[in-house]
Amino acid sequence: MSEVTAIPAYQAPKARSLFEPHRIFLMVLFAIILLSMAWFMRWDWIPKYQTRLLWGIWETIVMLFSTAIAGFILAVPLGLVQVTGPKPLAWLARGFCTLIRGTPLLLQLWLLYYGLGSLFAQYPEIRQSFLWPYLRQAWPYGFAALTISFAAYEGEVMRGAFAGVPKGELEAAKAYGMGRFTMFRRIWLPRAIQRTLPTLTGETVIQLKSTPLVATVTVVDVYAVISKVRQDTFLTYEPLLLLAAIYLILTGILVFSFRQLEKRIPNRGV
Amino acid sequence: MSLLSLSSPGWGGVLLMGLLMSLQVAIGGYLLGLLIGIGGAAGKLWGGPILRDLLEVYTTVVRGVPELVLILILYYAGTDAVNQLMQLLGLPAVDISGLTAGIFVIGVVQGAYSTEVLRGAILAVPPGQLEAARAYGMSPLLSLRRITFPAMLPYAIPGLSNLWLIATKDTALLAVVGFAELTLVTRQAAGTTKAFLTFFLAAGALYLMVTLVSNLIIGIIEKRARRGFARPEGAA
Amino acid sequence: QEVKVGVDSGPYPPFSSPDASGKWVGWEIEIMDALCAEAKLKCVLTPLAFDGLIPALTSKKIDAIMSSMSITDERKKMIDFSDKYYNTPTAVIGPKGVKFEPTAEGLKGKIIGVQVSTIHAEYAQKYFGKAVSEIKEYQTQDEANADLAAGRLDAIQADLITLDAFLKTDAGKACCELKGNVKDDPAILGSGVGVGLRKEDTAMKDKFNAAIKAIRTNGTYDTISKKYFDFNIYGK
Amino acid sequence: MDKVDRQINADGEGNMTDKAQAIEVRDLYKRFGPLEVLKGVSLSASQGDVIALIGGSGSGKSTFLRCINMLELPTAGSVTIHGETIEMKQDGHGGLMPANRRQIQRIRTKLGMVFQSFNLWQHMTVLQNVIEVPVHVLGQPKDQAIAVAETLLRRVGLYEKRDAYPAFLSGGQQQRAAIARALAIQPLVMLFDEPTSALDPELVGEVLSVIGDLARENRTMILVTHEMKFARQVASHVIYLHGGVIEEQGPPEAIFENPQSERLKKFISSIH
Amino acid sequence: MDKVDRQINADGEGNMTDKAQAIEVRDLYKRFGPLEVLKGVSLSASQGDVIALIGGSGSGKSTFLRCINMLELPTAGSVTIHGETIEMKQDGHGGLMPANRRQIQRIRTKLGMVFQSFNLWQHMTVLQNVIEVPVHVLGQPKDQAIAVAETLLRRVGLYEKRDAYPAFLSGGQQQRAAIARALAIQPLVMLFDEPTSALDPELVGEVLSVIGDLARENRTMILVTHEMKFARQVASHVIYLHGGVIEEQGPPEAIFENPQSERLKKFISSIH
Ligand SMILES: Nc1ncnc2c1ncn2[C@@H]1O[C@H](COP(=O)(O)OP(=O)(O)OP(=O)(O)O)[C@@H](O)[C@H]1O
Ligand SMILES: Nc1ncnc2c1ncn2[C@@H]1O[C@H](COP(=O)(O)OP(=O)(O)OP(=O)(O)O)[C@@H](O)[C@H]1O
Ligand SMILES: [Mg+2]
Ligand SMILES: [Mg+2]
Repeated sequence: MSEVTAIPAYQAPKARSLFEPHRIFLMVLFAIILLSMAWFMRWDWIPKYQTRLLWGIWETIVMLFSTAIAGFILAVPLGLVQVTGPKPLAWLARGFCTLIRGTPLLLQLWLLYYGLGSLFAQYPEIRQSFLWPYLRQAWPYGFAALTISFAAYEGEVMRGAFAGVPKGELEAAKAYGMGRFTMFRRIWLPRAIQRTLPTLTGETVIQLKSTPLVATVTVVDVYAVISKVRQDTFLTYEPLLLLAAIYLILTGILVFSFRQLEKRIPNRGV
Repeated sequence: MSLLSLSSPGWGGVLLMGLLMSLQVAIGGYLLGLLIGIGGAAGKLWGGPILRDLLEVYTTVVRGVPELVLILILYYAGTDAVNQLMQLLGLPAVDISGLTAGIFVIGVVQGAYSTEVLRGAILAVPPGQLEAARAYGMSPLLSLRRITFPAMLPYAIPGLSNLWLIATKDTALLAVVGFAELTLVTRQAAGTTKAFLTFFLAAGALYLMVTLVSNLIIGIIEKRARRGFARPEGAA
Repeated sequence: QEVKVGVDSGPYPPFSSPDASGKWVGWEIEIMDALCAEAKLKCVLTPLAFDGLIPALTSKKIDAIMSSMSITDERKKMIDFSDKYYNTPTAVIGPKGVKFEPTAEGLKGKIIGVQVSTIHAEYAQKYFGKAVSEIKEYQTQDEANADLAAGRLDAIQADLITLDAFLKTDAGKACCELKGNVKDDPAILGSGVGVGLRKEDTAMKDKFNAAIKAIRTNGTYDTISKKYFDFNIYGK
Repeated sequence: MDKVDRQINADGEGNMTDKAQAIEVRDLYKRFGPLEVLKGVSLSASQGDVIALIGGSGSGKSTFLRCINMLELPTAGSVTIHGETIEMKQDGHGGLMPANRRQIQRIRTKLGMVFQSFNLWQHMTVLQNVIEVPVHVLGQPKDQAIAVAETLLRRVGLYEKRDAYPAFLSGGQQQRAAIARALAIQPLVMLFDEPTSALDPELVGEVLSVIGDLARENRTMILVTHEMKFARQVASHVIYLHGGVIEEQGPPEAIFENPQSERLKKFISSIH
Repeated sequence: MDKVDRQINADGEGNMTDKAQAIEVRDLYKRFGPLEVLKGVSLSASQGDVIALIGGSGSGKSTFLRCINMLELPTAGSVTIHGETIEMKQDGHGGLMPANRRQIQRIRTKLGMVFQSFNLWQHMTVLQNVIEVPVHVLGQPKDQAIAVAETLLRRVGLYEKRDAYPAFLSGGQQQRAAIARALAIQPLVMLFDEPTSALDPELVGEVLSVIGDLARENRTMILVTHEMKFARQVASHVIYLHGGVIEEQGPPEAIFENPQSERLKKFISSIH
């Protein structure tokens, strides 16, 4: 056999370049859209609202991260007890998730703020207490409502993820005498998070877009600022496009960082 | 309570109509989203580099841009564009209804999320099971239908059921185009009668009912889907 | 000729709100019917979100706005207005038992609530902004009212008719009272409420102006107003 | 050892050419990142041949099998099944990719495979696993497929477990289910990756007789195994893989009684 | 066969009592729904014993091992490890449940196990898998654990793969990683479930010598295997499981050369 095929030199599995033709095309397209927007639309209002916008963005980011982190910390036990907990606890967790997922966030926020919040106001003991200055503000209610909501949705996702970890891997942990907590921390949780990451990304992005609801209880996030701009200037598209751009950038950062996390544990291709 | 009675002085009938409208949009949008999601996940996992990049742009942009912005752009700018096109072609202007626009927007948004949910679920299926399907000559479509889909269901169901519940509530966005779905009619009823608590609780109860019924159905599906999966039981 | 008239889909009694059978009722709705009858226009009521009214008008989804929209310079940059068809003073309310004047000194150190992006918000910013400890902006007037009742606000500035309606409810009666009208500033508070129209649609503007004049003189305006108010809503 | 040398090694067997060619693998290379697992492996088998592939753990036996049905895409080389060469093209990163998915799919229906890790479909019962491909790929009527499946399951002693899900089976039971699944499609060529690793001696004997039957039906088999006795009893030809190349090959007697290379001698001696 | 009879079977070996008792299993029953897998199995082993458990596929060998460390809760019976009996209580459904989780956990740290299906942790590299228990359960310093792990990995020939994730390993490599993981915790009692099923003869030899070393260190082993030759070389005592009970047991020579029961005779004969 003479035609001994010379095998091509090995090329390291490079990260895909940013400059493949179709990517360049996409980027150019994007730049054109951006430029024509900048050119043909009215942006003169931005300087006037600049500081408020920055504050709004900050408020949004703080709301997003604090509630997503707090919500996730709650979601883990919520998911776990549904898979392995004693029956009454499991039912309780399931009921909680159903109740929260089953009713609109706006309603929950409204009940917390205008319902519970005004109940507090009726008790002079509370009005006199050191807590009142906080209870009088809006953000604790916004924070609580968003946290609870994230916990319920993510709790449901974590339930599936916990149930999906191969039984054998948990058995191995048990067989070597891992305590329940160690097993949970070292094996069950990381494995569950690993397989739930793509969904978790989505839930976090949904959470980002739930934050505007806090505007109904007078927390001024970026969405509220943009609404104000729209109502002040009566511009239809420009403020919304700016808002879209801000949210897109935030989403982009979220998606990118979650994707990095995903990549840390390689997955054999499907 | 008389405020909630079904016929005219009471608002019960209006609320139920609103619920019906919400469900219509939600079901339409969810199904459309699921279709897009299946295609999107398949494309992201097995598509060529160009398709993958395009899908990445789609999921990032659509998930990133608030639904409200999407619906306004589609409803106003989109109708404008369609009508200008029709004018150019010498055709009469069309009126895109709130329902169509709603289903379309919610479908497109849900599609982006379901793409990711399904992708995650497919990645969670042990690769060997898909290899076995390929090894025996199943076509991609067949193995998707017979193996991948049922095998990933247990991992996908929680995420998908979340999406469904979100869809039922996302219909509230259509209020901006005056579409009389549950949230809007609730606000109208409450604002008119000033009986806020009554109507918000009533709406909450309606949503909760939808959820409970959905849970029942999802539960049945999940039970079927989990057949054959050994549950990790207590941490004894 | 068919004219689509946009109104806020959120209820704004006693001006415009849907009743339990879905029919829109209120002072403004009756005035609209009278105007349209006078101008021989076939008006179709189109509820939309308040935010969406001006975009809908400019993108020709509707042809006129009658939704208690004050005529201000800012709005005039985008759309045109007919002559005013009503004008009401701006007032301040607060909790019972605390005495203060609706002036900068009177409101010193207090938390005042307004509806976001209204003429009242702008007015409060300009005249009370330095004196008060905080201006809270609410999406709807009802929310501001609820917060005043809950003790989280010390005062609300808004349109007298709206505030009056609130003070007549049980919650309003229990907690709060009128503190008085604020000093007028036509530059901000505007020159009353008019029909919003597209700038190029001058024919329509003429028709509405003529119709307003006509119903003012032939007594229709007063007949309708008497059913709702015991004072002169047209203003000076 | 240079390339030409290997080439000769691979084609040097005369007794294979009198029957129709079933598999022909030429010069297969496979690289995982920096790790070159297969460095030019060739093999040809006629119908009815049973080829045993032996070698140390990690020597690339599974990879080789998986390259034959393109579950793993070779870096270079060609595979021909019953005269049809799988069309490949350059993928632009120094490897190959399938040029014609349809063709691969069609060829795969002629290949059966028993995976080292079984890879049973967890959401189906044993019986459903076995009839899946006959019914949904080959389009056989369901009753007929069930009849065949039950016969096979009886033969591997799994009839009572036909309605159990794989997660509730013992290791050996799973392996038998996997064997039954592969047999049910009656492939022209069967790829066995350590099909008896979880079986007791009695069942090993049963698999042995199954393989004998298949060979008599003129089906071709490639068999990866660590049980040398088994290889010896069943194979018509033995290939010893080491360091990514075929170190030695020949009829079982020659390999096991008279190994030539030092490496193989050491390998054989450790069987004791 | 009634209970008393079995009892005698299990305790009838005199040569085990001169050393300290390591494992004592009494009258173990295990039922999966309607299927009774173990019908009263007893076993006792002294320190340094290597007990080989043989039997047909599906005869309950894995189930028995898994009952010893309570991964599977027995329906009845008791398990004693180094003099400490695992406390169980009735679960109200006709089965048993652990009475004291702490105790089980503590006892488990003395038991190592190599699973039939390896059960490596997929989100950790090989090295991480091996040091996981020493560092996070036994509280060893990380450097020390890594040093031990690397020695073990070298011994099983997996040193170069220490940073690979399990999904990218060959079957034999996974099995070796699983063995290294179990060895790293230096358990008093080691439960091996077919530890050589995916290994080539050379590596089987290596595992054999590992087991010999462990026995010399006075560690106890229970070994499920289908490779009779391996069982014979390594075991001090062989147990043949059939139909849920111990059909026959004794020193390897007796079992393999002079089987008494018909069933065992047939089983042995099929090794040929
Ligand atoms: N979780 C379970 N639920 C129901 N049946 C089970 C379960 N686990 C095992 N079995 C059944 O119990 C029997 C014994 O299984 P076990 O795994 O102990 O067999 P084994 O002796 O280890 O066999 P092998 O040599 O094939 O591994 C088998 O018939 C099996 O199908
Ligand atoms: N997907 C993969 N990515 C990277 N390396 C791999 C992959 N699959 C296999 N390898 C490596 O390739 C080599 C050969 O693996 P292969 O599975 O072919 O071995 P094998 O001969 O079947 O061994 P065993 O007898 O242990 O099953 C091993 O070193 C393995 O680690
Ligand atoms: Mg292999
Ligand atoms: Mg077993």
